[in-house]
Amino acid sequence: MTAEVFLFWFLAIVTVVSALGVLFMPNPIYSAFSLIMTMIGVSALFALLGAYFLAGVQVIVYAGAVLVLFVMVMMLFDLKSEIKAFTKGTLGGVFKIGSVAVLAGLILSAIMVTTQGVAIKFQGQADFGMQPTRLLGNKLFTQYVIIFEILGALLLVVAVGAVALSRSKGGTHARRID
Amino acid sequence: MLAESISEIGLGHFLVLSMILFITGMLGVLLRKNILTVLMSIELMLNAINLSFVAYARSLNQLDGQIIVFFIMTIAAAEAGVGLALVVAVFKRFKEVNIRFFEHLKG
Amino acid sequence: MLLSQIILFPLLAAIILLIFNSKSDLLKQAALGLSLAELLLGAKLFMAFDPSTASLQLTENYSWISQFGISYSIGVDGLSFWLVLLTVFIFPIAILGSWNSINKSQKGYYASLFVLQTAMIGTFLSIDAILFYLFWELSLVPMYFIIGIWGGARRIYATVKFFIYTMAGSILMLLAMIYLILMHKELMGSYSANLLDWYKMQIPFVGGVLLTPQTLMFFAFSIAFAIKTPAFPVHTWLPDAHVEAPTAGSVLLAAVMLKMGTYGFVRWVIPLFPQAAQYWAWLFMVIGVIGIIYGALMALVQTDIKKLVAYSSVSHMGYVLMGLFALNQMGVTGALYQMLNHGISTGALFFLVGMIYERTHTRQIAHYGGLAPFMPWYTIAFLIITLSSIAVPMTNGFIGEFLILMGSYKSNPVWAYFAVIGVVLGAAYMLWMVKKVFYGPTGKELSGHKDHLVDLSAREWIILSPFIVLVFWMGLRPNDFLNYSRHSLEHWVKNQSSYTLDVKK
Amino acid sequence: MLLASAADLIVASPLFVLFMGSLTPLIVKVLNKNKEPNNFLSMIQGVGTILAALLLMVTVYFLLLSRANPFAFSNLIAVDGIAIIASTTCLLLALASLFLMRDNQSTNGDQFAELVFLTLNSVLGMLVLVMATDLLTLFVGIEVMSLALYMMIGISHEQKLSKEAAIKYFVLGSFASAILLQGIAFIYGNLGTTSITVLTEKADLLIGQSPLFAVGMIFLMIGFLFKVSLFPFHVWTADVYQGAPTPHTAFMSTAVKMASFAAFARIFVGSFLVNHDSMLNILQWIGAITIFAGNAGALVQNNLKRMLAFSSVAHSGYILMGIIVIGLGATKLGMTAVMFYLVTYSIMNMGALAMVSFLEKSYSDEISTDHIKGLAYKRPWLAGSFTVLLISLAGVPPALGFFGKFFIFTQALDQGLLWLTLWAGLGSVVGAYIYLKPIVYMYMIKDDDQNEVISEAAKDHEVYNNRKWFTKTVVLASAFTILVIGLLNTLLYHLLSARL
Amino acid sequence: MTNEYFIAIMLLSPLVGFLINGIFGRGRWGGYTSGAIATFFALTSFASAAYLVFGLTELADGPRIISATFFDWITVDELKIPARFVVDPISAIMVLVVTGVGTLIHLFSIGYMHEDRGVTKYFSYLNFFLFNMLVLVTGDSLPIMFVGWEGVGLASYLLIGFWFNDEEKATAGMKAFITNRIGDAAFIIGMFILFFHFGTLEFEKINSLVPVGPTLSWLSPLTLGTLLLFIGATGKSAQIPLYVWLPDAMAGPTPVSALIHAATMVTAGVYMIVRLSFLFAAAPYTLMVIAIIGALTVVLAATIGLAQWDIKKVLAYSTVSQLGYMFLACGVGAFGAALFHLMTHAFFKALMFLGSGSVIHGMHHEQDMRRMGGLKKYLPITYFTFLAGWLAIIGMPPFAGFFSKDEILWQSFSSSNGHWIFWAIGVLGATLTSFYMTRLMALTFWGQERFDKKHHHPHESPYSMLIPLIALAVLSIVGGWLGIPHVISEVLPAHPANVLEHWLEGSLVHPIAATAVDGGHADHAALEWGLMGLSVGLALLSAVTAYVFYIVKPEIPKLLVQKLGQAYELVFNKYYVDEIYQRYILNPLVKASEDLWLYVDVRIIDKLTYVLTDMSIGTGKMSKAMQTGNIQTYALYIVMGVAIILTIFFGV
Repeated sequence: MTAEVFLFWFLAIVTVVSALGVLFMPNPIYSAFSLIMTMIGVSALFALLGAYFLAGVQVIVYAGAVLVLFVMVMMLFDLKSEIKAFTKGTLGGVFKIGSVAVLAGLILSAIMVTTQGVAIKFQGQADFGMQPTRLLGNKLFTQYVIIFEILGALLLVVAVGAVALSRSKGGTHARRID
Repeated sequence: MLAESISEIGLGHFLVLSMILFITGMLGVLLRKNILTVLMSIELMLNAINLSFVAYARSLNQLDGQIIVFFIMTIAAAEAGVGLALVVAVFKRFKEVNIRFFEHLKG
Repeated sequence: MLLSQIILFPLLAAIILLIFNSKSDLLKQAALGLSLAELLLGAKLFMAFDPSTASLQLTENYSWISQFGISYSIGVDGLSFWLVLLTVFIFPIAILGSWNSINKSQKGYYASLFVLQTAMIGTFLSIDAILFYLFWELSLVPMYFIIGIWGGARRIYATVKFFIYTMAGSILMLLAMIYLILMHKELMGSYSANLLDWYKMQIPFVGGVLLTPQTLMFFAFSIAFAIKTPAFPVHTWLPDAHVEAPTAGSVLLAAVMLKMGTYGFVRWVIPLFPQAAQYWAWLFMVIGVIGIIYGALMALVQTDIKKLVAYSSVSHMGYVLMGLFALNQMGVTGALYQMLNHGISTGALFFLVGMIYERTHTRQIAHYGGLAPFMPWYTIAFLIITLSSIAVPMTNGFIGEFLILMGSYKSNPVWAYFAVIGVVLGAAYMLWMVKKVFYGPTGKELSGHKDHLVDLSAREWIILSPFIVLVFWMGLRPNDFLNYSRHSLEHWVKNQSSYTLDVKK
Repeated sequence: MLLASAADLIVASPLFVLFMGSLTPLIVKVLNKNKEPNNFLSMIQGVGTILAALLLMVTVYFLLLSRANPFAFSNLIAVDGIAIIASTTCLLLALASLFLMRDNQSTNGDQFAELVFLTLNSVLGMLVLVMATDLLTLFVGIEVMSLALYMMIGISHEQKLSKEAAIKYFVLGSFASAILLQGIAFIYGNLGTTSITVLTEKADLLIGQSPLFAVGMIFLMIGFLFKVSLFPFHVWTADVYQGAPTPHTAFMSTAVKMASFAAFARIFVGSFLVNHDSMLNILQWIGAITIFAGNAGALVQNNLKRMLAFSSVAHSGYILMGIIVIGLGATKLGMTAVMFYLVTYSIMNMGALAMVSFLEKSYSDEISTDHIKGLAYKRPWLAGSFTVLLISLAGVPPALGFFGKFFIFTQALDQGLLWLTLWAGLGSVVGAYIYLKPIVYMYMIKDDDQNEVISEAAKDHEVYNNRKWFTKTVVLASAFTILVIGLLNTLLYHLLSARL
Repeated sequence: MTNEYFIAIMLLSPLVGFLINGIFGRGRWGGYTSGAIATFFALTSFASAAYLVFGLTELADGPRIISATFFDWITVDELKIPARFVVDPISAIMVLVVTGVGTLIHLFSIGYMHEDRGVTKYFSYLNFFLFNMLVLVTGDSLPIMFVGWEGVGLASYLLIGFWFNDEEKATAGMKAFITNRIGDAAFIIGMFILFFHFGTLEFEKINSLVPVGPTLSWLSPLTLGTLLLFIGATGKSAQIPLYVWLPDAMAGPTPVSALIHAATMVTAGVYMIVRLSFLFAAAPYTLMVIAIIGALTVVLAATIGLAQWDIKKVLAYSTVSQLGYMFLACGVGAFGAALFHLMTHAFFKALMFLGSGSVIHGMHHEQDMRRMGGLKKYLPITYFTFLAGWLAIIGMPPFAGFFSKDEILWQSFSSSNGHWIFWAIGVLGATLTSFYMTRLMALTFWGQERFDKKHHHPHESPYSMLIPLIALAVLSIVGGWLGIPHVISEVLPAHPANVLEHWLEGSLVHPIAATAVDGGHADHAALEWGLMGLSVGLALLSAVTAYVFYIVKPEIPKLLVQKLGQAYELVFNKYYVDEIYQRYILNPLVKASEDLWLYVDVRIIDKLTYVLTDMSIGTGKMSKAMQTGNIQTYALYIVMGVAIILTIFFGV
């Protein structure tokens, strides 16, 4: 059992447990912290797969920015009275869990069949040439530049939109008719 | 076979792990009461997808998968921003984050 | 260009009326004038038509949806000739018939009538399947409005029922048409929706097996036409529509619209699917017979005059169906003649019922009684039309029924034996109604309306006299009319299993 | 290696123009000390931008036509036939939607400049989506389009319902796009690339070989099935269409559907359905059930917007038939039929919803059949146009809607989809009933409250409604188009067919 | 050419009269004006008819026929029906009877009807009837005959319901038309059978195609076709089972009863069979049926006639009974005898009807014989003319009825198609006829005056009514001399020829088997005399009995009624035939129609439509129920959808 393997299992357990935490923690704050744990775990897995740059970005963007945003919003809300984690409805729950289970079973077996058990191994080291990050940057600004640009626009859209949303006062003042 | 699959890590392991996270996220969307947690669950799903992309990138020995993940992260952030903005807007007016609150449109 | 003019002039008329100032009293006069102009075009067609040939005449052909071989292609022959003339003839009268009874949004009403006319004439003249379908469906829309806006108390129920019934049938027809377009490509190598091309196709047929193309399409078309006709199990829209429609609506529905169904059989179903038609002729003869007897029995127990007349339509159209599926010349000639007869006699009956309704505002037979002394001329007119309806010799009705029964007897005596029961029942319900309405002591309900029970006005005379003249003319000199269709019908019958139609240059 | 070649930039120029143009209302607003400028001005800026983009789009298309290579940016996007048809239509629909937004009470408030900005960017997403020849671009396009839409709905004046609609749409949309993205992941993993061109070439083979790839394809499809609202992924449609401001509903039900279907059609070009019967059957069932669920669902609605939402579901079912035809190998004919249907449907539905938007008297007004009682006698021309639109939606000739159905049915029958076509036909009979209902109310039922005392406010609303010139224009223009193109449908057909 | 004009004048002049009176006269002209116009046109018609018949006698050799083809009526495929009319020996008799009697009755009507409000209408209808009757008798093919056939039915309908304010009268008209229609329906089918057998419907052409030997099969087209035509005849000529309309038809004005329901229209059935004698003769089975039906009708109607009180009803049943004789004659192949009796019957029955009309007129529209009696002194001329009619109908020599009835009785006994049973029934009928006719005479003209003299002032009718009576009385006496049998003429001084037989020679066919018997009539002479004597004797006896019953000892009938009880009830109520028809045919039909409407139309077909609609709406409701509004439920649908699609795809 190499270190890699050990690391994988460790991280797998960490991410799954914390993901379950997201699912089960009644208090959304705890869920958020569990999610941060999952993100960090995933970022470590990225690193394990040789995607170091992504691992860094994952931590910075997700754990550092997105989740913090969540937590801040939650603080804004000041939710103390949250007791129950799940929506009511046993029958609905059974249906939901049942169909998700069926789906999970189907996908997992599809994975099993496609990867022939888990026999497909990674070929050699994760090696994309000399400097994967540089290469990444290169591709990003040449091959994928259009998407990069669009996403830039998207961020602006979201920013403007979010501001507009928060400023929208809605039906409190109807348009004057003149 | 079992021992082998424990002792050696391959694409399948990552995919299975990714699917477990995906399913967990899915359950979160389906089951959680708090809309914020639902949003987080969606983030979780996107993370799971990221993981499978990276695993595939590793398996295919391509960088493109990683670039996709990069873009997905951006989009996920944008989505989170929009989602939170909506939730805040709703909360400001109705003081409500229970997902069952949004049932006026039906039938 | 003549046929296009006949088809499109009413549409133009509708547009003219729509941009007319709706407050103007001239509206009615304008509508009448326009419909008379259309009648003139009909007269022009009468002059231009050559009765000595079976081929399609005055054809026009312009490419339309070229990628599927669909074209604007129209033409007239002996099969459609009289129906077109019937349509142009009945519209001015219908407008006169609406003169006083339609007071609400007249502009829309007359415009609807003209659109309806375009659709009806287009249906009779179309040689292209999709064009035919277009006019066929288009005719639903104005009729839907006519019943729905200017109709009686349950008009909405009736009009929606009418629309949905007809549309349900025609969807199957559309699919069959599409199938035929594709089949033409398969068999002949090019897309075509032209009927003349379709006639040349040999559509595979295996007797008795339902799932062969010919049988399936035969039924798809037949159902659409049977609903419109209306044949027995799918006739229930008709009484409702007739009862609720305004007078002119009922008239047009009975006189022309039902003919679209039977005309469909003549023009489309039987020549296109000859083997299937021959194989299943018995079924349609049975349906016809059931229609005859069933319609008559229904009419026997109706309490509403309009409903009675509506069910009598079911009975009459049963004869037409029977005559058609006798598949011999007498039967088909009779059927064609009966279509015209029914247009005239039932059309006139609806006018007559409308006139009395305008005076008394009731249609319940039980409310009437003893009208004859108050309105003697009206009674005479009613009686004449009744005689035509129950096919007394020397009226038009007799010629049609006689030929139909004879043709049916030739093809299968058993059904003729049954059908002849309808002759008796027809007399029974009509005369019973005449007795209840006109004879006996004056109805109690009428005592308040005695001042209104005035005899026919000049306008009403103008409406009725053409019908009365035609009743006797067609009854005494049927050859004057039949000569125009003779060659077409002969050709139709003689070459049934390999029917094709030439175009007269 | 250059960032991008000049050719690439030319191809992307409509997108740049659109984005830049979208900023102008915002800039004007900022320069105006963050006070809302004149709505009309903002709208004109939006309209100008759209027209410029439209012009550029067409120019670019014809420039590329001579080069015979529509691809750009490392084959991430392409301006080919589908793209040009779908994008021009989307742009025109956005134009019409802007007209509606300018007039509608729930959209023309304080944040109209932002709204124009978001609308234009949503169109930007659509353009990306329809141009996408790579799954990544496709996904990005969907996201830009959708995220902008969520916010457009969210900033409506109407409070409760539109916020709820936005949240619903957002949660479910994100959920669905997560599934779609997972699908892309599986496809990428098995295909080794995200190029749609490669995908269509190899899908047939890979579906048989790799279950995971099949799962990926199915996930990808489900993402689209959600976007174009097919059973059972259509449930959001009615709620969101109802809750959203009517101009947005018009925009969603036409432009979004157009763009999504255009992209959806692309992945079927490989005609993998020929060899995969189970996939074919699943899609046929989805189509059949959708048609019936949509039409029957509309049957029991009184709210016009909800009714039109269900009808929009049903129409998606018809279009799916065309998609199946494409999947069965009749690529060009099927694509033409689908595009034709989409164009016609967009016109009809835009007109119908414009009518609803016209009728709304305040931001919280919900138009039900009762509101249109006797409308024909108050507003004959508009009622007449609405009737034309409804009849066209019902598929009665000679209105344009009939020919859309006709081409789809023709192709479906040609591919032997007999029972599906039969079912679709029957569905359209049920459909006829629902479109007759508003006509019944407009023409055949008298308005009971004729004599009621009309309040000042109501009078004001009436006056205001009379000034909805743009909305009226949209209604009349779409009805006119329906009738004219109905007769000249061949021109449109050839126009589309020549591009595909 | 002139013949064509005269045929046209004969046919069209009543039509012109009809149109003139109908269109211009209504409400403007009084009874005398319109009556004069109508009578003038009837007379014109009679004159042309007479001219034509005279012309016919001139044509000594060759086929004696005058024909005119006006135009082709219907021409379709092999069916060619020219509008062709002929006057030949057979139709000549009818033409004369119709126009002659018709004119007389027109004349009579002027007096009888001139005060009626609708007198113009009345005369126009009468003219209309004449026109149709002439079409019927002169039409040269079955369809043309059918035109007149239905036309007279129509005229009859209109005239029976002439006083339509009385619902019963209107109903009687309707009943007549519909009952006739049943026969007509059979007639039509009969025509078809013949057409598809012979390929033509023109009489002459059929004649040339009729097979030589008799067709001895029930299912041959000949037998079936003739049978169906005969059913048509039973409708028009009021035979079992379709006779029920005729007694009710007495609701019409009395001259109408005389013209239509006694003299002319009701004999159309007989005329049709005589006209097609060549055809019926070839179908012996049909003849048998006709004879049986005829014989039964004779007795049935005669028995009913015994117990009626309404003077017109008695005459009506007597008409039915006399028509039965004619059919009996046809049935045994004695077509000439049938035609002969038709003619004489037209004279004396028209006379009696007009006489009764005169009585009714004189009694101010009283028809019940119980309130008459002793009228001979008030209405002397009427009485004497009526007396002639009475003697004729009970078959007293030398009155017309004697010769024709005797001819029939003799033929039914002697003809090869005949049988002594037919003769016996015939004699029974004659006896009964004699009884009830004497009863009628006794109750009306003889005995005590039972009417209320305060209200009734019986008076003799005007001359316009009496002249026709006298004319008909003369005809009733001399009419029979046209067909004096050989046995009688041999003993008479001048040996008068049998004019009728000579006239019809060559036009009528004898049943093929019957011709053989004609030889050796010398042997038969004694038998013929004997039978003749027997029937006359019985009739006399019966008349005397009736006289005794109703004049001498009026208490006997009352006693008999008490004794017979139920049998009398049965006869008095006309064997309950109307009630049976009502109960077992009409009521079930109406009930069935109502049920069909309620169940098939409303509960099944419409219900089915509703079920389909409800199914759609149900689906819609399901679709609606899916829309819970809950985001997570929607998400569940997505997940379930994915799961199901995957499951189906992988075929798990």
